[in-house]
Amino acid sequence: MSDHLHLWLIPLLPLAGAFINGLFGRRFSNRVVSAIALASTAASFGLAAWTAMQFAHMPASDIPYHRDYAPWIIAGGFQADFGVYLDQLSLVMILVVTGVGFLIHVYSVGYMAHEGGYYRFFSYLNLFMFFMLTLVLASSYLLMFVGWEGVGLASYLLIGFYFHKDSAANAGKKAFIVNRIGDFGFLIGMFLLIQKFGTLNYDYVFSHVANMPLEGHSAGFLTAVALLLMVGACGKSAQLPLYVWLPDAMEGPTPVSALIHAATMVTAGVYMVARSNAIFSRAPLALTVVAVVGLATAFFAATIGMAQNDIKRVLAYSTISQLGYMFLACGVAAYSAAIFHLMTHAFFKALLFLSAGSVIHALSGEQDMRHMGGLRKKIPWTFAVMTVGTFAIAGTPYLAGFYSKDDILWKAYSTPFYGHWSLWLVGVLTAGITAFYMFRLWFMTFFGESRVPEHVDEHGHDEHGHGGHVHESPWVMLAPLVILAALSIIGGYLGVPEILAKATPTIGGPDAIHHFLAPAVGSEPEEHALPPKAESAAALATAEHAQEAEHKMEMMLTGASVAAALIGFLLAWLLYWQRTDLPEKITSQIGGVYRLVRDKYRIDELYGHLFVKPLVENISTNLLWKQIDVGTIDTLVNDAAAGAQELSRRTRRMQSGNIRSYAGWVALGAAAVVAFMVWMGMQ
Amino acid sequence: MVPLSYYLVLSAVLFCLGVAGFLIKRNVITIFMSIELMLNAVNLTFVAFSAQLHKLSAQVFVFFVMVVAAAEAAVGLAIIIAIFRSRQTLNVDKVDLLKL
Amino acid sequence: MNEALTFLLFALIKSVLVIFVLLTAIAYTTLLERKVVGRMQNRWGPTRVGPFGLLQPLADGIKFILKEDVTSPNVHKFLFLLAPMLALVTGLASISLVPFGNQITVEGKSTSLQITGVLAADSNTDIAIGLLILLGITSLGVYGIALAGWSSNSKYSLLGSLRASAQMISYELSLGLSVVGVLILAGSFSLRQIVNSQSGGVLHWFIWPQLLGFFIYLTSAYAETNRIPFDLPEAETELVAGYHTEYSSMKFAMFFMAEYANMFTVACVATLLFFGGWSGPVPGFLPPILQMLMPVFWFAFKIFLFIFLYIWVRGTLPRFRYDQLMAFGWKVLLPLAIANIIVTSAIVAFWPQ
Amino acid sequence: MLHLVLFYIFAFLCVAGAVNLLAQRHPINSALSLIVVMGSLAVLYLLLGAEFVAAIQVIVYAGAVMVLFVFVIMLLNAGEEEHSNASRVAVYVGVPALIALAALVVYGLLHNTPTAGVQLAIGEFMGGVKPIANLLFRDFLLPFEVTSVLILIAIMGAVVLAQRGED
Repeated sequence: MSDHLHLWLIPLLPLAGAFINGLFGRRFSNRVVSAIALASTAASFGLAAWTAMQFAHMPASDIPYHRDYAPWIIAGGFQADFGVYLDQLSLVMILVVTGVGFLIHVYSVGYMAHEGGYYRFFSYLNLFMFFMLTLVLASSYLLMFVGWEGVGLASYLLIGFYFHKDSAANAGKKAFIVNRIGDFGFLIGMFLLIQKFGTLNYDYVFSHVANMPLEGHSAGFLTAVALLLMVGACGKSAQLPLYVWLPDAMEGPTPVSALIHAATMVTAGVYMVARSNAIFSRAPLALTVVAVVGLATAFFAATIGMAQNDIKRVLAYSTISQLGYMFLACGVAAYSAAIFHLMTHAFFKALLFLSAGSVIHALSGEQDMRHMGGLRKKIPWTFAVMTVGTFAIAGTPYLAGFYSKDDILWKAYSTPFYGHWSLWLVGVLTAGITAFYMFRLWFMTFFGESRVPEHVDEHGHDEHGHGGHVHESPWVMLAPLVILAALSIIGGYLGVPEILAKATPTIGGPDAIHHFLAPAVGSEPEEHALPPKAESAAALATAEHAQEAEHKMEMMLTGASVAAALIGFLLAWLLYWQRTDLPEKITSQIGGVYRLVRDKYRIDELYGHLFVKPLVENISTNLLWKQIDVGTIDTLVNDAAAGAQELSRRTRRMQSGNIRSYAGWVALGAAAVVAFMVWMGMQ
Repeated sequence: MVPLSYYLVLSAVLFCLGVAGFLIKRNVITIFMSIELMLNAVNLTFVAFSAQLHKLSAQVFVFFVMVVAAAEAAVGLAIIIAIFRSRQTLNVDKVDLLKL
Repeated sequence: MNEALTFLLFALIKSVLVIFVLLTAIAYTTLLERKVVGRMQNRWGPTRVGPFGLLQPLADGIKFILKEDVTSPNVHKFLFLLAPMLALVTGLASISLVPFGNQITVEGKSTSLQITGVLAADSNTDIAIGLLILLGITSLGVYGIALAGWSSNSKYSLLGSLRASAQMISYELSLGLSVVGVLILAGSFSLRQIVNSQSGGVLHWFIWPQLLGFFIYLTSAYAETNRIPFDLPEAETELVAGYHTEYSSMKFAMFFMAEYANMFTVACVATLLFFGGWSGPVPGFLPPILQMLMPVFWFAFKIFLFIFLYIWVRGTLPRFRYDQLMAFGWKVLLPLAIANIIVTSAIVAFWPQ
Repeated sequence: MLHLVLFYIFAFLCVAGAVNLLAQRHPINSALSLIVVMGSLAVLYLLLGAEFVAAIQVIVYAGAVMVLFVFVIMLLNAGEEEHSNASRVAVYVGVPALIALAALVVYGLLHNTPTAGVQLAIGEFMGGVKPIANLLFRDFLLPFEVTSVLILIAIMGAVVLAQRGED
């Protein structure tokens, strides 16, 4: 095993930055703080890139590169180590995390320039980087869980960054608690694994899972573990039914929304499922659940997204639905597709959020799209990059989103044994909706006549503390946007399907990313689940034909999805550009449904009534507090105290304070002891 | 040859006399002397056994006992002086505030 | 005549001899002191009684005996009587451990020139812990003074004895520690061993490696014997005569003799530990008959030098103030002694001879 | 034989001194009788062949500790002890318990003791300086160091306790 990779540095550099800023940042100037934060992140990114180069030259025998640095827990037969586990999957992840993370750090320097708690923000951000990288690089589920919880903590801290705002504090709490529920599932899954294998190291677990029989007890075991892990993933990646925390998480500063709640952290669930592909692929039922949940979430969130007016909320819901896509991909055992989409999504969603942030910045904190419009003249750069992002996510050909999303849809349709046309259908529908609400956002923000309120447009002053007139963001914010825009264009060329290979530029040939990721996540489900192909010439011929037919079909489906996107675009164009009066009419027509959707199907209220209220009122208030705490524990304590008092009141006279009396008692005791010893001696 | 038990009985007697002193004397200094007496009795036991078993380590323990006794004497007498300064008496029956 | 009887006989003879010599020496030391101090102060000192006042000590002794023995009413009788005896006994007893020379042989029976010397062929057998016993006896000397002061129920005496006992306890520490260096070098508590280990000429005496130890010993020994410049307990200008204010005639004489006896003990120990005991400055080149006598001569000579030093110091130095005395003992002598031990042991440990 | 005689003499001295310690009403007499006890104990140690311990017994106890006692008695000018009887417990519980204790211990000792006598001739010293030093500075080095710390603390404590307040 080659030891020349110092992977441990990749997470620890940001940690160091976090420590320095967290402990001494208060004394530093903003310049120094940002210097430290950027330096640590940049170094981490550089190291990741270098690792990638080394990785290219590494003999296949060394992959996955697994190394334990120090023992962490040694309890009986159980041992957990501080170790790193680098394979194609985690490599892609660290590149995405450090890269996007670095860009967003840069952006934040401009965005947060006028905020209080500057050092705090960057310290948290670096802390998040540390935990995220730990999560990605961990060599066992346990260490991954540390990162898992850590990112939860970081996101809690950052959502509640404006802790003086109640809504922010509550949003933080909500995120934390909802995540707990998911983590609970994750934990139980890990317990099951420990109970079965006695360890949580990937090597061991995966190798043993791979040759467990697929029927009887072990199948049930695998399904259970997979489902429990899925629960965890749902919590972290905001899938149904645990997605509710993510929209509220937008209370945090926009860079946070971009980094944590769009690009990286929320994808942890996807990463975890992909990482556990060995388990999932051998639990078909669980996979189906994953697929259904993912798809449902995608559709559901997309519909909500249509009716939101807060620009960041729209993006939040689109994030949820995109995550749904990724789960759909996982659910059809197309993990590489999921990771591919994860990557492209990281690019364009970060781009979208950041440019949304830039818009908000320009409007001095205004987030409601109904108070925007006609901004494309005023902030051309933002407009440009936002456009790229919008088209990318809407799935316009030649842009990143198109390739990854279609890849997923195609897999959803075509993957033998898992794929199904219904999955594809809903997927396409969702794609159309996505296109609609994204363009709706685009039109409402940048076109039409300005609906910007006077106080902002002319001479308002705001929490950002500078002149209110609409203004383009500084370059330190625009530069990352441009880079991300470029990425969201070319990012897709990593995974161009064969059929389009002739028509579009590619990087590393068609399906490069799939071939790259194949060793880590398994290229096609055939390998595990299906009978091998026939060998005979005839069979080959039929295979040829099948190939032909498949290509035609794939072409058709791609066309369909593009069409869906186009429809979405046209609809948005019609409603929010041509006939801006139409929306009111329509909504008044279908008022009930509209309100329902606008209020996010009142899911929060539902949960409130179903879980929160009973919990707080019955269990906490009545049972825990009134009965157990007051009723039982306090009485016990008081009675004990009273009893002791009574006892001492009777016996206190022994304590005469006279040494000689004490000596008398001591002598008595000594006599007793000696008597006992003599008696023992006589036995 | 003197049987070991003679020495042991002697030390037992001395020890008990020390305890008796602690019980019946009123003067704190005398009580303190009784404690020293007990310690000496213990030392005698140590030495007797070391002679009996030809084990020198017992005598080493005698040293430790002496060290403790010396330290105790220093601190204890200092305490006695402090007590005497504060209440002009050495009678332990008059020094009994350590109670509820 | 069996061994035990011989031993007893020898022991008896030696004791009588030594005590007689010692008492005489003490008596004449008083004369010497008065003479020397007199000369130092341009006086003659005693000259009347006998030629050069040589009979003066005798006269003093007679006077002491004939004086009335006053015992003031409110004294604690028993202790008042016990105190001077304790002082004198401890003073005299310590001499019994001191070896004056190698063994002598009488009628084939050989014994060592030392009261407690055992009857043996080789002259090296000796009480293994002689020095410790010596220190023990010295440490008992305090009681005489303390009890004297307390029992005679007088402020001056009490103050004097309080001072004395405090002072003696304090300086006993540095006294004991100062000789440890020598013990490390000699590797034994036996005085005879110590002397033998520095035989072979003046250069082998422990005074050279243990110069610091020697001065610490000398200083604290002066304090132990309550001599000037440490004679606070009997500072006549402040408390009439210290702890023996109330004493007269023979009881007083006992204290007097005890003090001088202690001086001799100190001188003996210093000689034994630091100046090679009875061994001459140059290894023997003398005729055998002298070989027999020289050791005793050398020993006596060295002791005389020390006694003279005592007197000289008395004639020269002023008296300490009490707090200075204590501070000096605890803050200067004690640390020095400890440092001396550390350095010596380190050198012995790391220096291959 | 001689051994036994000496033992009886000094054992008697010990007990007599201890009894006298209790009998005397004046602390200084008690102190002196305690000194007697310690002195005769030292002789018993010599009989038991522990010469070094004996010497230390004289130097430390008789020479230092008891001097301290006498010194304090003189300093506080302690007089005869008063007749006060504030503690009935000491009389009604302590004394019987004490007697029981003594009886039990002596009984236990006399009933099961090693019959062998102390196999040492007079003047045969096993507790020389060198072996003890070896034990003390090799096998028991850590306890030794710890006791040195104890002593240091005791010194400081004594100084702090005995000094007058800032008046």
